[in-house]
Amino acid sequence: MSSAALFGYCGAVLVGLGLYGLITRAEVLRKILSFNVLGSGVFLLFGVFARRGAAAGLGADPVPQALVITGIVVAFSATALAVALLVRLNKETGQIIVTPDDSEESGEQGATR
Amino acid sequence: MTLIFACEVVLAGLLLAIATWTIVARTAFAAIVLFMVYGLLLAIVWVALSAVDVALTEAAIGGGVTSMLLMGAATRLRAPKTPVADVGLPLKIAAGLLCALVTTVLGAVVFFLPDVAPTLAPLAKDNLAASGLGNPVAAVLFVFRALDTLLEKVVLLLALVGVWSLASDEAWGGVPGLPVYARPGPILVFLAQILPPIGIIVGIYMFWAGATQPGGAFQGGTILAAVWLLTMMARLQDLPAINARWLRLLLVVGPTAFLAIGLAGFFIADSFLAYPPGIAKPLIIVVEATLTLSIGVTLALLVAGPPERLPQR
Amino acid sequence: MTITDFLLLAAAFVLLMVAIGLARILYGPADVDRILSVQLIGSGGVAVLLLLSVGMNLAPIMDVALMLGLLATFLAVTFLRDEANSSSISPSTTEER
Amino acid sequence: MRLALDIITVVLVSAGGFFFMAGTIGLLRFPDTLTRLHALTKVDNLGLGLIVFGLLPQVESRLGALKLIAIWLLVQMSGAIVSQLIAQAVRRSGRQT
Repeated sequence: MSSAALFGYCGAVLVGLGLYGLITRAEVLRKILSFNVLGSGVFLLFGVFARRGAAAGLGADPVPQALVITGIVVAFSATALAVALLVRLNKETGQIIVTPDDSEESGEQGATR
Repeated sequence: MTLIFACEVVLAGLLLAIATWTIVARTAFAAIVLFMVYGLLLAIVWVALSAVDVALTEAAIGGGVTSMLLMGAATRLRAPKTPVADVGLPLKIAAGLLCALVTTVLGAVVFFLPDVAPTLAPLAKDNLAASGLGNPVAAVLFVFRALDTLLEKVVLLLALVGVWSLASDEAWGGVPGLPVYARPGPILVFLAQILPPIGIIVGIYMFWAGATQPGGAFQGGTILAAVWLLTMMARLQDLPAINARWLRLLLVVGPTAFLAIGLAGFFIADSFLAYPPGIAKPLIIVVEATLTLSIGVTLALLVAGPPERLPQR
Repeated sequence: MTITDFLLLAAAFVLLMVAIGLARILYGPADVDRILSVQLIGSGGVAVLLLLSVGMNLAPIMDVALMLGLLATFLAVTFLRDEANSSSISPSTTEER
Repeated sequence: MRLALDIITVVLVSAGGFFFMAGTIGLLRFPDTLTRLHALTKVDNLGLGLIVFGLLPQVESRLGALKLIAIWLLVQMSGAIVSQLIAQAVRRSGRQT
């Protein structure tokens, strides 16, 4: 097994782990965390493709690397927005989870994350 | 060769163990600390994949400021005393099966990847000289795919607008609610005094080195953001009100310079975001320098959160 | 065995030691125990990266070590903020000034 | 000459690795947070320090060597300060419970 393949499987497992946390953890903060783990798994897969594309004296293909750098920054932006929404939700309702509720208002809040 | 592989096996095992622990940890607080370690470990993984640029970004943003952000959120949330019940066992099993399936499919994709991987590396390498830069990743970011990078800056600013818009009406234009040390002790104050000069030098170095070797505006900007957050947490410096003129100016100077030089490309080169040959490198340095500042300020304000109180007179 | 092999071997060994130490600290039980892990991954990670940098003769890896060492400090300070504020009974920051 | 430098590297890096091992054993064996912190500072100071000095003979460029020392100084300094902060936090939380 090559090292690229090793981290490729690693990335696949991380995506699965993150997805599991995203579904099963009730606390929104934990969902955000899981989402970040999921994202890092996807980035790692990109990294594997970059590593396999090593050519012309470069250790890895620079294009996927640049994409991942952009992705990390965008993931951070999304996380910051999600955290701000969560803190506001907590201020309004005292909740740290999104409760399934039939009323329209909390339905909207649930939809935001 | 096998020694490197042994290193990597240890690394991969540790990474997966920490990731699993992050997901299953009992308290959110423990999970966030685990996530910090996870982010720093991931940086080493990126080094093993010979993506040093990504390693720097991951350590700085993925592990660094994301953890600072989450830690601040955990502090601000009024957590209930009783632990939160998660979904029931049947759903857990179903979710577990689904995730196993996703992992298996992705694993199969990795397994059945073609032997000869498609690559743009030779293309990037061939055109590297034209960009005047020595770092292929920086060349992709600022020359070959400059539009992506420009839009990414816009995303950062939009995220900040989104975060600010969650402020209550009374607090609009006020001071962000970053949790700070209630009573910073002398040791902390000393650290907060001694680290900023070092951080600023390292930040400028990262941005400067980015032209020829791994590094760049993101990595440098993140260090500046972290330094600024440290001085604010230690209360050496007050948090700025978000309607301060200088603050707004710093936020937009980088993207504006990028856009202006991009538009100038219509006239002095052949198209949008094209650089005239010969002065490409100086132009990119100008863009990167202003972006480093803007990124630093934006990241710090994203961590600080929406405004919560009006500035004191 | 060349010196390169030796350095890589040392990197693997240090990484293993850090892994075992991390497992112990992260187990807790107190939250403050866990912050030691950031210290450990800070110094251990720097050591591993420096060994790799010299062993593989890749100078840029040293910058990652620098970044790791610096960020670990910021993270520790952020963590301890919450620890300090939760255990001291002080008024909120707004009223104190 | 080369051989002598290599031997210095092997000896110092091995000693550094030994301290990483000692630190890990300390983390596993010591009963409370403060003593574990004590074990960790040994890793910080001696482990990393010895590895950095062991690597110095292998670095060709003068700038690289300078950077190596700068990283070590940074980690050393911030590690020492953060350890103090952690110890304070431990004492505070100890008094509270």
